[in-house]
Amino acid sequence: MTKQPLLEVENLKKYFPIRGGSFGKKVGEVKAVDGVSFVIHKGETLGLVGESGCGKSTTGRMLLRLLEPSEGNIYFEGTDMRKLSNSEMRKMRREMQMVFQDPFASLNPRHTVGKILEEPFIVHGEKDKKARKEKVYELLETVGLNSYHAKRYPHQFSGGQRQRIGIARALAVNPKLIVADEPVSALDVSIQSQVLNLLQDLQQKYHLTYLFIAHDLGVVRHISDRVGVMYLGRLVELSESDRLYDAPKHPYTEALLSAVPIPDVEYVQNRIILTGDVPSPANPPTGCPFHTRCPKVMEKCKTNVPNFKEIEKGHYTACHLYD
Amino acid sequence: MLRYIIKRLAMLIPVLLGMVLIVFSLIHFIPGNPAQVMLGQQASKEAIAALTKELGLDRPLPIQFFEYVKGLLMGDLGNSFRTQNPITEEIWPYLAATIELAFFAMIIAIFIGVNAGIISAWFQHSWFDYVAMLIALIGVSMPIFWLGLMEQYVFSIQLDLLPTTGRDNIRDPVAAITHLYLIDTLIQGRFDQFSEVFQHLVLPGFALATIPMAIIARMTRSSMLEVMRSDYIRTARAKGMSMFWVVYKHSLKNAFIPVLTIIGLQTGLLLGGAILTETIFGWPGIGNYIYNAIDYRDYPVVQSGILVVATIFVFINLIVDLLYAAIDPRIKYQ
Amino acid sequence: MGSPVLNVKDLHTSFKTDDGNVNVVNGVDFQVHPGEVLGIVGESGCGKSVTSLSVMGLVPSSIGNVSGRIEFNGENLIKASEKRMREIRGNHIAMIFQEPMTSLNPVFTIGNQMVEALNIHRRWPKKKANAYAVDMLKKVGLARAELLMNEYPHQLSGGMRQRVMIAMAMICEPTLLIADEPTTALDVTIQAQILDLMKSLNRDTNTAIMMITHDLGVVADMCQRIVVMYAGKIVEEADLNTIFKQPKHPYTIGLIQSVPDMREKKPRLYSIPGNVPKPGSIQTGCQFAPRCEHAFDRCRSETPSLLELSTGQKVRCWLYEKGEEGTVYDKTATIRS
Amino acid sequence: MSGQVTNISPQIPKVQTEDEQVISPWKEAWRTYRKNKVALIGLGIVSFFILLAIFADFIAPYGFKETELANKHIPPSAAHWLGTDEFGRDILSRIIYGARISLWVGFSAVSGSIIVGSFLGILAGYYGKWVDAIISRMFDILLAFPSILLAIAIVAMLGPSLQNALIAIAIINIPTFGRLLRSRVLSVKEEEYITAAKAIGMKDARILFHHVLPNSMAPIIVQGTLAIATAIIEAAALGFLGLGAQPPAPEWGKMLADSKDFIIQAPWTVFFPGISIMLTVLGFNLMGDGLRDALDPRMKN
Amino acid sequence: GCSGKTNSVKNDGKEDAKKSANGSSNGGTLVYARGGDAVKLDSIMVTDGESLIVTHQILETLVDYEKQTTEVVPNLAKDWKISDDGLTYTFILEEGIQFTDGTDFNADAVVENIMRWHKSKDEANFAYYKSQFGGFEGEESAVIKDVKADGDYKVVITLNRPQAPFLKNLAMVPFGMSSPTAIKKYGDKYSENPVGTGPFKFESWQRSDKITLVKNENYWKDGLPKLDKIIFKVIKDNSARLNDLIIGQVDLIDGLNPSDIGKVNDNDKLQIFERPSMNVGYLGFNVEKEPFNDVKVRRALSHAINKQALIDNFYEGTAQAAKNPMPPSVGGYNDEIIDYEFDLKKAKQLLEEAGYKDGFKMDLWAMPVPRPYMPNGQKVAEAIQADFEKIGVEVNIVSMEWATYLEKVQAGESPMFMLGWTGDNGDADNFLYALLDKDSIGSNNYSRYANEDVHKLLIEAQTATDEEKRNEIYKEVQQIIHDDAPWVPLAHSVPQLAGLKTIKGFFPHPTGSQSFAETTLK
Ligand SMILES: Nc1ncnc2c1ncn2[C@@H]1O[C@H](COP(=O)(O)OP(=O)(O)OP(=O)(O)O)[C@@H](O)[C@H]1O
Ligand SMILES: Nc1ncnc2c1ncn2[C@@H]1O[C@H](COP(=O)(O)OP(=O)(O)OP(=O)(O)O)[C@@H](O)[C@H]1O
Ligand SMILES: [Mg+2]
Ligand SMILES: [Mg+2]
Ligand code: NI
Repeated sequence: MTKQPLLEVENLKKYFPIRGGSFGKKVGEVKAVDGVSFVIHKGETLGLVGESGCGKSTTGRMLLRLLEPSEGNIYFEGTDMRKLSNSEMRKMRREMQMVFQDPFASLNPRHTVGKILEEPFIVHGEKDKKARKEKVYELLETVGLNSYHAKRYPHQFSGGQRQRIGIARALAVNPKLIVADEPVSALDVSIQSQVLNLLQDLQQKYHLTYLFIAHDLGVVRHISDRVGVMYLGRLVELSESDRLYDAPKHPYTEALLSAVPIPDVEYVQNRIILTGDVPSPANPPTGCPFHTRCPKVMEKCKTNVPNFKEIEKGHYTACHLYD
Repeated sequence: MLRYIIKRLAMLIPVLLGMVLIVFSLIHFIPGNPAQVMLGQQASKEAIAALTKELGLDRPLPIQFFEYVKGLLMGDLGNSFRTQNPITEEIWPYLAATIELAFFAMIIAIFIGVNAGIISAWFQHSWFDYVAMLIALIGVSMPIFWLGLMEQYVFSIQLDLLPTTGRDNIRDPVAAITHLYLIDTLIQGRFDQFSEVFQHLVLPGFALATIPMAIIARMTRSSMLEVMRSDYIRTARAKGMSMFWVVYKHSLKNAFIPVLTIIGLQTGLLLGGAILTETIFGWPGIGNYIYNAIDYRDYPVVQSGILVVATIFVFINLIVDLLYAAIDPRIKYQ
Repeated sequence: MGSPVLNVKDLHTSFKTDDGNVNVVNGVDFQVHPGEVLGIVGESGCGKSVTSLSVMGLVPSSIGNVSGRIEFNGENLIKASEKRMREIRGNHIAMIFQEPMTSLNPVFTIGNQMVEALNIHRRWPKKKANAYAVDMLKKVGLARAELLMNEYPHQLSGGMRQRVMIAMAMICEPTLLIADEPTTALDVTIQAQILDLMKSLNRDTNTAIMMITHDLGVVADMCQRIVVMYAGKIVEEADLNTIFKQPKHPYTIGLIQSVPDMREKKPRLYSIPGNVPKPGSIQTGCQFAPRCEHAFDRCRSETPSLLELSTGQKVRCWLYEKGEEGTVYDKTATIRS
Repeated sequence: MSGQVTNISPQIPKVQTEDEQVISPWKEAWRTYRKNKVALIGLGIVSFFILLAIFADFIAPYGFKETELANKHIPPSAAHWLGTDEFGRDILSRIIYGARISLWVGFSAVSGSIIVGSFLGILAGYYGKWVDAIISRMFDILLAFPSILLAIAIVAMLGPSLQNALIAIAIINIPTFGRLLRSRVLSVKEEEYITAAKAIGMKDARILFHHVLPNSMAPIIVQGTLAIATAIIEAAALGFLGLGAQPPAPEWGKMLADSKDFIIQAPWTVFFPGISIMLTVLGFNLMGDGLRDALDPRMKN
Repeated sequence: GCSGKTNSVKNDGKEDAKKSANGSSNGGTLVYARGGDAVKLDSIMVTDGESLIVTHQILETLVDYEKQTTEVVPNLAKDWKISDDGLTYTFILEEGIQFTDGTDFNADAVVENIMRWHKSKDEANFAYYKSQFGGFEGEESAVIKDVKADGDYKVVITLNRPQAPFLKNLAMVPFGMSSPTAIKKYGDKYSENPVGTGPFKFESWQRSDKITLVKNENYWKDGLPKLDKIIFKVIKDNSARLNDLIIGQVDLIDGLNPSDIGKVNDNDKLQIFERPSMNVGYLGFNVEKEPFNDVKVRRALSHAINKQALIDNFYEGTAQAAKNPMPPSVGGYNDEIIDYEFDLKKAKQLLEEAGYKDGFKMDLWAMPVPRPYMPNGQKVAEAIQADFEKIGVEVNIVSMEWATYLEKVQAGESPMFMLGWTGDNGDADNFLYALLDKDSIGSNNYSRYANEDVHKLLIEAQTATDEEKRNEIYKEVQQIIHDDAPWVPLAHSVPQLAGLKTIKGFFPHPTGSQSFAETTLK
């Protein structure tokens, strides 16, 4: 695997203000993403897992600058994305695209599929109508649909088909990076595997790089080269997929992996059941964000925030156990 | 809670100020000199000029506006041009008349509307449902000024059952204390008058109640239906609860939230929007008061009258908002 | 094994829709035995929830029609009066739902909703009911039980709400608990907690559980016997081991193969082609035929019945029919490598 | 276990061809609408009055200002189906011509408020911040007014005439549409397909016109239909108060006001105009309800 | 909260019942319903009929009008003398009269009253004083120079110049005598607490609803008043008011729609009262505007109106077709004038002569409110519209609110309008000078008609004291005006009232208000 970085993220943060009180004053912050750093290499798939609300989507959206980061830097092929003007950014959008979780909400219900897929070409200046049509048909074929589908409206498709359309739209501008935000979570198992396969095929065909966000650890393992685990707005562990799954370092990763029910009757899981719920990002615990639920909690975890550091080659974690 | 109320009140200020400004400019841009109107068609030019001056209408508009607002801030609604009386003193009997009527109408509307809505939802697709909803639809489509006329024609002229106009028996007028005649007559133990007053309320009350009643019935029905389809109703039923209890315990409280909004809105609207009903039924209410004041170009009355009505409207909606918290624990006002 | 708590025979449920009556559940048979955890798996829309609602008698007659037999301890619930159903619901058969967020009434306190079933079925004095409800909350692992009684659902997290739901369902010690995707809306770590709780309840109280899910992992974790549904019909039924080790129906096989395994990385996932059919759209033949790679003409014209194989496994597929086309094992050979 | 069952077909499975026709959301809405009998009755009533209005010249047995004082107050009869008024004019003909006025006022007042309201609502919703604050406060102010009083004041200022009544009605309805559009913009803005549009680099203006607006059409149409109903009543009310159409225009509210003095001698003069108002309004209300069910199930409450 | 002023109830029903039980009175309560409420009850401060009809019962004037004409008769002043130069009026007062607050009515009281008006110099509040008596103390235009008491029961008024209708003016209701003590006592609030010598005294007032007056037990005219109580009830809508009469809620109503006359006549419990006409309703042309600056056009249109049809249909025949700008009941009426007859051919021809062969398009302003002189302005306008259409004049009816209407018509913005006038004191000057003299342009001369001859004649008539001579002048003026046709006088309406058949002793007065002293209910 080439180890050329495509995208570098440094200390990315996103705090959402909580408004309230009189005249909508800011009364607090949701620390949705609180200092995340990672690199995505060309052609690889980086998986991002974590429980609901831990900041995965927010991270993904910040990469495309669909959300303005509160802090931190993003470099795409070396260019500092945060320095780009709006119009430069619009051009930059061709380089990276997004596939969304909800196949029902991400397609405009009033447009035909043809129109939805044509739009990227219009936006990016393809004037020739016929050429656009051709490209739309080509896209549809690429994702396993037929050209006659172009005339239909999204509500006439099943979830899996819609997700294909979403993927086709992302492909339209020939991006280098695709951020896929839970692209299969809403799909049934039998359909989910179709979409996963499609994503893999496309990656090979177009040399795409994926940031693959999901909460299903099985799916992530299946598709990712490397995997990052997030908890409460922070990355707690990041490593090559096999290493992470076989020998997790962070107690949270360990618990997470053990919690997943395996569809195999013979496999005996040594389940670590965590107590309590995920704390609210509006009011995160001090020190290590996981210390409230951690079975291996130590005194210093409650006060000191652990650094996110490389403890083995290519294996990063943020835990005081490895200090 | 208190802070929330204060905050809401604070937010009221710009709205009310804006309203004052709009009413002020609107009324002052209406052609026609109040002095002329007051003195009548046959008055001399000089007399009109003198009165104009006395009323202070010869001053520049911004100054008049400023003076008016200054007065408002000190709780002074100004004096009526026509009667020279302070509006603060004068307005209550009119307001009381409207409040009594609107309240009466709203009680009818809520009582019939909510019950019809519940029964319709309960027996969805039954003949009751269809008939009730058809009536409700006709109700919302009803020009009430026509309904009022028809009511008078049928119940008063043809059947001679109920009085057409006014609030009380003219020959035996109610001695006003609170100006809410139903209460006044009770305080004085005049049950004969009470019944008179009540009879006078019936026709205008029903005319005024028609639209809110229809809206409330429709709203209650649809929100009941929605609630009845919800997951927690299914949970309640899974516990072995009978449908009746499910509806009365679980649905009603939830369904009442949107209905409450409508009730608040409609009550507010009734206060100001009763002009047509008041005109037809000769009801000496606030709508008539303001409407006549427009005729007479009684600027202070129009300005302050509208302001008072709007303030009440806004307050009713504030109260409704606060009631939400009582019904729906998810809403907390800090 | 004794007589089953629940014996569903040839259950049909149809809904009146704009396009006429649609059969959503189409001849379903299964049993739940005392103390057993039965898993029902299948893709979204295949009729799992409708089956469970039919058992509870919660399909409103105005929009749906239920027929067949549902025997609960020998009593046919389809014939039972509404009054009798009310006695059974919440008392003998309890149910928990997929969405803990919306399944609790937002305007009543937890305590209020907890004691409701007791009020209906036990008529205990308030104090006693409350005390019992608190106990129940503690039993499902909620720490601040007393305080919780006065709180409102929105003040609880998803996991806590689901625990409350379970406590509520278990409060009258039902013989059968129907759990309709109780963990789908929850995070993995919370799901693990809830599954753990349900397992221990099953162990401690011997309540039979009908566990509805689409997650094969959950099934493997929880259930003793499994029913696989596809488009309103049961396509396969077997015990846990058999289902995972020797799935027979092409759909079951495909389903199991489609799931990515967390423990190892496969180069490529198997996937069942095509889409889940709309209910009522396939009129003749095997419902799965359009997506089945082994379908032959008969599959498209005749509906197979649920065949009981010698292993005790049941499967609805022409491939396993004894007779003209040879033995069962011959045909499975084409599927298994 | 993975060893036991091997993959069968690794290529991307082709989706079978289904020969379902293309149904646009509008067509679909029409289908739903068509199934709704009550809504069809509404459509029927409205079409009936529209036809009356268009072909008034051919349908009406007399002219609307054909005064024949000798024929004053003839009860409904063969010559005058709905009787005559105090000028001896044929009430049926006046009602037929009156449909023109009511429909015209309804449609144009509502169009006016839709245009202005939508513009303000979009500004407020899309730009937010102080633009929103100012516009929203403006709507609050307008809504806090007793609307009929406001209309009366506006007409008083501009002078009573049909056109001014129309303007007044348009003004009092602005906040309805403004708020509707604003909330639509706010919610549509959060929709994922808007994010998707942004992600492919679309400009704000295009997003607004190609995504936000078309997705707000349905509620506008629904609300618009219902607003026409109210506008017709409001126009009639203003006419009734003498602030709307001027004689001899056969405006229904004005007809009512003119004949209410004769309710005892000639009840038909009061009865029929009222019924016409009610029927037309009912038609629009039925239609609006039907449209809501068909176009925008989310609004159903 | 509740304001005591708007509702100063002093007697409640029970006390009232007690009184009648004593047998001291049993005249009953008359409920008189009308369209609007009073503004103030201090007669001098108001100009509107609704206020004046109430004060008429409370405050009495020195001299009064004859029951149904504008002849002047004694009242509080039992006799008077006029000096030959017409500059000194000496009034001899009735003796032994008391105001209802117990104070005496005497010469000093009269002086105080007149001086209160004369010295006020408050044109805004004392408008009628200025308009009828020229001006206030010290003003050049003032008619009254001084007022003095001569003994207890003699009052001498000296004038700056003779004024022909001086007595008629003094008889007007606004110049009723108030108790000086009460004026001082109540100050600003006197207008809500009037105290006079009249047959009734003020009891309570619920604004825009009703005013209650009770019998003045000590009234100086023997045996009067006959009623115990009068309630002036506001019922805005004409037909609603009639309806209440029919169902017995009220006893007497004014503003009967002409169209309802039949209904009253058919009811054997009811009767009609006609108020003798002292008004004129007309269609005015703005003579400064094209095409009405052309007398031919004005005459043409005068020929195009079927007055009789209007009267038959909108006044139910209860009006008299008008040919002059003043009613026949006013002295000086010129009955020799022959009206422009209804003749469409002639009208067309005249139009053609004026150069409007194909007619023209024009706005016709119609008053939005019923007035005594024209109960149905809008409908009359509609009928005229139909008439004019026949000669090719296409008329667009414009209406606006009454206040706006007056202001704009006054400002000369309207080309053609409907209006009218009710005489204040029954004098011709109050019609011709007020309405058609060039001095009145900008106030009541809405036609903006200016004719020097007319002006000269009118001024001459104002100071003439000889009745005959004045009448001659007025007749001449009417002829000139007829020829110039600045208006089409339409009708002198006879305002209609309706009441119970049992009502006796009620005589509607042409000026619009009358005493109820002699009225009985049973
Ligand atoms: N626009 C916003 N305003 C305020 N808070 C937000 C906003 N968007 C997200 N958040 C909060 O930020 C946190 C992280 O949200 P995010 O959507 O990134 O989570 P996620 O990991 O994608 O979760 P999921 O698995 O449910 O999609 C959550 O607590 C969420 O409530
Ligand atoms: N009230 C109803 N009216 C019409 N059709 C219905 C109704 N309820 C359910 N259905 C249809 O019945 C089918 C089965 O629904 P059901 O809820 O049982 O599916 P499920 O297997 O529980 O799916 P999921 O995994 O999504 O919960 C679906 O196609 C659904 O559209
Ligand atoms: Mg997310
Ligand atoms: Mg389900
Ligand atoms: Ni395996």
